Amino acid sequence: MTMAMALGMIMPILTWAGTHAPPLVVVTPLLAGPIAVFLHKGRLAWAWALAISILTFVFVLLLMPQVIQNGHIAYYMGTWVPPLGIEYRIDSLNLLILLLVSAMGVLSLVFGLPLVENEIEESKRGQFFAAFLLCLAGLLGVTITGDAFNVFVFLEISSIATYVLVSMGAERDRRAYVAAFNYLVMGTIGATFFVIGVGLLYMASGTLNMADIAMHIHGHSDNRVVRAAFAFIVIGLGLKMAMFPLHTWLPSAYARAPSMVGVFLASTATKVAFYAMVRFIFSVFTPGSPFEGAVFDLVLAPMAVAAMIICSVQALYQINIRRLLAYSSIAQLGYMLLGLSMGSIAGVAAGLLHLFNHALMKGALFMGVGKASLRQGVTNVQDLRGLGKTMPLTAASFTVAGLSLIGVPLTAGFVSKYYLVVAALERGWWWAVAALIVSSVLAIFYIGKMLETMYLHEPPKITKSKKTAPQAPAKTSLLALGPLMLMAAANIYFFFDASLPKGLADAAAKALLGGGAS
Amino acid sequence: MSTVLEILHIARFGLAGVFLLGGGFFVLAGAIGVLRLPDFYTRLHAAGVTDTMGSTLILLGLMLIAGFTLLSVKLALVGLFLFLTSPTATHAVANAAHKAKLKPLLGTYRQTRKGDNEGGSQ
Amino acid sequence: MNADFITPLDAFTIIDLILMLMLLIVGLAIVRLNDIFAIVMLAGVYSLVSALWFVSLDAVDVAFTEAAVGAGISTVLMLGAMLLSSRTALPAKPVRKWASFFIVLATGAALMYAVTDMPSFGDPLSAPNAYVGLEYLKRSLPDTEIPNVVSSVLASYRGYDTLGETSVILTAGLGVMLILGMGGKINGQLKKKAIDYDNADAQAHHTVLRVVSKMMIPLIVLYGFYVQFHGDFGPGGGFQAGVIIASAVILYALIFGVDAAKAAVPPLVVRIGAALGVLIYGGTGIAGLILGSNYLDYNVLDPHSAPHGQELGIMSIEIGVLITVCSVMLVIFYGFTSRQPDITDKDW
Amino acid sequence: MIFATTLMLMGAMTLMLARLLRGPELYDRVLAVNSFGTKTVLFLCVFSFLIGRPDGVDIALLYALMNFIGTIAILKFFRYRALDVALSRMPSRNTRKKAGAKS
Amino acid sequence: MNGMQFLAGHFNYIVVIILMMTGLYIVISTGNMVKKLTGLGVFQTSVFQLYITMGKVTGGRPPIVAHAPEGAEHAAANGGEHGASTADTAVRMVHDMADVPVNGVIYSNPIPHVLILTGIVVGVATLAVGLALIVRIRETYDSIEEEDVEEAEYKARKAANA
Repeated sequence: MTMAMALGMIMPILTWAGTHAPPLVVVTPLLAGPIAVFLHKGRLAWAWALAISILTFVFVLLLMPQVIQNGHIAYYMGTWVPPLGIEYRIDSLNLLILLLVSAMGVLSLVFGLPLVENEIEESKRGQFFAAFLLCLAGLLGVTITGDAFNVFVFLEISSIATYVLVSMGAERDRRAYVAAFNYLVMGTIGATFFVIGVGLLYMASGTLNMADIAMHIHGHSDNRVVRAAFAFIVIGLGLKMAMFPLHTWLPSAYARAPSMVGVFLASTATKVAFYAMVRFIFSVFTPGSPFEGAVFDLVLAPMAVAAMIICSVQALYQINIRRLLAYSSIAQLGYMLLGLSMGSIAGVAAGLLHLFNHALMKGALFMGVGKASLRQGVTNVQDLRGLGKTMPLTAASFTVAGLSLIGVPLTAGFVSKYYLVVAALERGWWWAVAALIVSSVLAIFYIGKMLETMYLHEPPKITKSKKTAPQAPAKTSLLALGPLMLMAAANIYFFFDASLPKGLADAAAKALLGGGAS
Repeated sequence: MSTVLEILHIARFGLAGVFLLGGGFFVLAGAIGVLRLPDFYTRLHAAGVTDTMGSTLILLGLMLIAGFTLLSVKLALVGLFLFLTSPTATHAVANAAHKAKLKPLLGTYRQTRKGDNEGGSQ
Repeated sequence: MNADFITPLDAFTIIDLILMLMLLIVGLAIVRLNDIFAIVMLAGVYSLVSALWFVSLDAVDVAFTEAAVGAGISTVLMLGAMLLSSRTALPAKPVRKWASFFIVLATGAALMYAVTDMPSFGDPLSAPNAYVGLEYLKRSLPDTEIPNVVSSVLASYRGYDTLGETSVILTAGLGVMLILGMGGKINGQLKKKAIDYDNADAQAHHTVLRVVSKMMIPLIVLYGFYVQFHGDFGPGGGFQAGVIIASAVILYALIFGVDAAKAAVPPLVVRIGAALGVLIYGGTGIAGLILGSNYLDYNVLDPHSAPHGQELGIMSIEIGVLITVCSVMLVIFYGFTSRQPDITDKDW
Repeated sequence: MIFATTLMLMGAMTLMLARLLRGPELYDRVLAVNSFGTKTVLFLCVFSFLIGRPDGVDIALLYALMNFIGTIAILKFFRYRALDVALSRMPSRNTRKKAGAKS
Repeated sequence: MNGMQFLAGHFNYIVVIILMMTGLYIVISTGNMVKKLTGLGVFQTSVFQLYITMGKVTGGRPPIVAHAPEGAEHAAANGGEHGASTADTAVRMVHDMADVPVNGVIYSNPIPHVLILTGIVVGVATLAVGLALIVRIRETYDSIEEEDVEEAEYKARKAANA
């Protein structure tokens, strides 16, 4: 009897939460942030942040059935009809990114406790988790909104929170302030270019709702204001997502940030900016028009190929591990950009699939480095030596993620690279396929270099004199191992059953290219 | 009786015009003074005096035009604030410049009081 | 884009032209000067003149905010930061000058390319002025009974944007708290005094300043509250009021010392206020949710008449914004004045 | 008439700008900024009469305050190289008591 | 629409674009961090000017609607959905806006003002965080010039390798 009564009580809450899930996904972390400022005792703030991010993940899961069922959900803020009020429009494209961001939020929080206790001083942990929650809310806000200017506001929330989080790495490495300052200047220039783009769009269409803008500028793709708006939005978001020539801020920002922040940012921040570019290019502007076609072939595709090759080469010469991984992130972003610039359904689907897989790979790699730095204080590639013997499980997960980055069969990386090659051949871009192969070979070198130091070299003798990293208490290090193993397992699992990400990516690509702003 | 009101009414705008132009003239004179005078203290003197005079005249003129409305109260408040702050600010600038040992062009730089190494208060 | 609208030239264009000329002069001056103090002052003048231009373009609320925030608080913040750095900037290297000149030229060319298709200035039938903007003007009064359409759009129609904006301020306040801390100990020991305040000079009683600011500070706070509650009828609202009240406390701190200001408005209260404002704003939204309607819907706040519900909702979020903005501006001011490295005369 | 005054005020503002740019001494610049602010306040009042909307006066009132605070901050910055020192001590309670006891 | 009329109509935009480019030039060309942030402020303020010049309507007044709506009927149902899809509301709006603006008085467009209020506040937030970072950089490197910071880093790296 109690089961029925409990179910009776839960069902209305579930339906209420279901209908109002879109705003709650963003508002829960947004309002939990200020509360976290007061929780001084270290573990309490962490527990609060973890509970909130799990709750957010549940709200995203509540969204899934509705999106899969009827294509897309529209939620009007304050019940104002769209051109007047702000509208949340969720289709399979941003559902995929929402899943990714909230899942990575939960995983990096579970993984991050020993790292935060190791790197952030006690008095600042409450505020650190508050900034982390606000960054999570900002990223989710950018992904979910259907209003052009709202994208800018939440992009700023996540950016300012990220600048602050990166500068928190200064206790470990004093260059974090300079890295955060450069990131701030480049990020603000990017955001201001984006505002200019949105302003020009508003000048051409008269509204700020993305679907409405698309409807109004559908016929005018030769209008110069629309073309300038396209150029400024691409440059602005390109700066935010570290597209090839505008990427100089990313390596030092990820290398100097605290390791937990590195894990979260590497797998989400640039991906959300990439999503915003896909959303604007395909949902707002008309991809078919000659101008956009020319930009795809003459600007985006060469940039993607340049990113793949040049950044992989730069990754080879890096000594600091996190900088190496950051350069390889920019290279992998080149893969996604290549998928996008093909302009075909297969290409965009492959790009989105690679986005999903890359988050898994890079998250696992950064977690591996963070876990190792707990034990041996790892900053350079040499510090990894002997990890195979001292921390076998961490080394194993690190290897799986590395292989997945290279795209070795039996790993998720192979799946997305395979679809990229297929899409490229379908478009007849043989030079893109060549770039893919060259970049994968380069990846073999820089991942191989790391694996080689891990397994074939002797572990450093733990001499009393050498200041080793404080030994993380066994309980929390196990806590840290869980997400790492889970990510590594996900890398393998998604090779065999890629239905979930592949299905969402294909549905998203069809929605974007098939029905235009359906 | 009504003619007196009419005359007053017309006179009001005429008077307001005179005040406004007078105030404008003073402010312009002050600005030219600040530009052409050779030394900091003389410029300060030119700016300080004419500002207060000019602002009072202009605000009075505007109040005449506005008549007895909330707007005039606001104008009076602006006048009050300007009357309070601009001389104080000019005083503070002069005090700081004096303490920073800025020498006036003519005359000697003298401490305000014997034996006070840093120059005491007012 | 109807191309047949011809902008009439009248008396105001002369004023606009002169304002634009001033802006150009100040912009070029900032490029050429290297004395940081002059640059900071010119930045304040730049945002002040653009506030004037906004007034002539009928954007009264924006002029208010730009004057209060751009010309007022930014100058004090810049001074706070500049205090701790050298006074002259190194001139830029020629190679960097030319590189940035070409980048700027390219971006400018892209924008100039777009100018030809832009609607001409002041055209009532242009896309932005004839579509949603006009719909707001028509619906604002019956929906929310608030004459100032900007406040009603800011708070009710696009209220979610403003929630995001208030969170941006909170994040900035949080950032400054994390990076600089709010006074007290810097890595363990109390702040070294740059100047030992006991020498004869510091005893100087600036009676003039003290008396004047004692008179001014209550007036400023009163004016702040006037701006807050007057926001529905004229220019004003939560942001501007928050900045004004914060500048009153900053004036108090400038005259009577930050310790006296910290006694009056303790850092703990300021920290709570920063978080409280966002919670009030978000809470009003959730109240709409609990009463059965969508997020941030104020109609349901008063079951009897929807417009009154809107007024209630707008009033409560403006108060939330006021508390957050005021507290964060104080957090930032305390943060800057709490760091006090001693400045060698070389820099001075 | 109001238009003439507006033009005069704008002329004065441009002259102040010239002094701000040329000002050899630091304090010339402080003076120029301060009087530029006062002239802008006047310009705002007159201009809001010119366009017939009463809102400009609010902004003038606001900027009159901001200008004062800015100038005091600048002066304290140069005089004491610190923003947090007390410009003038409020007679603390015990001195007042002592003064009270004495008189 | 001859050259002069075009110039009269678009002069504001041209000046705003020049100001924008000045701001961008300052940010990119200078090595001093405080001057970089000032340039960023100039750049953002001029973008706001672009928005506001878009919203001005000739002969319009600030968007503060006079209280008494003289007789113009307001079909707006209070706050609820119109039911009409966005497509034909757009057509209806453009159609009937030409003749009588809001109860006989022309107002400027309020939307750019709302967006710019958000923009100004975001600008100040970025400025505050940037200045806080400059303060800490100044404490660690004793200078806020990018060359000095790079030099200090280069020496530190060389010392570390040696």
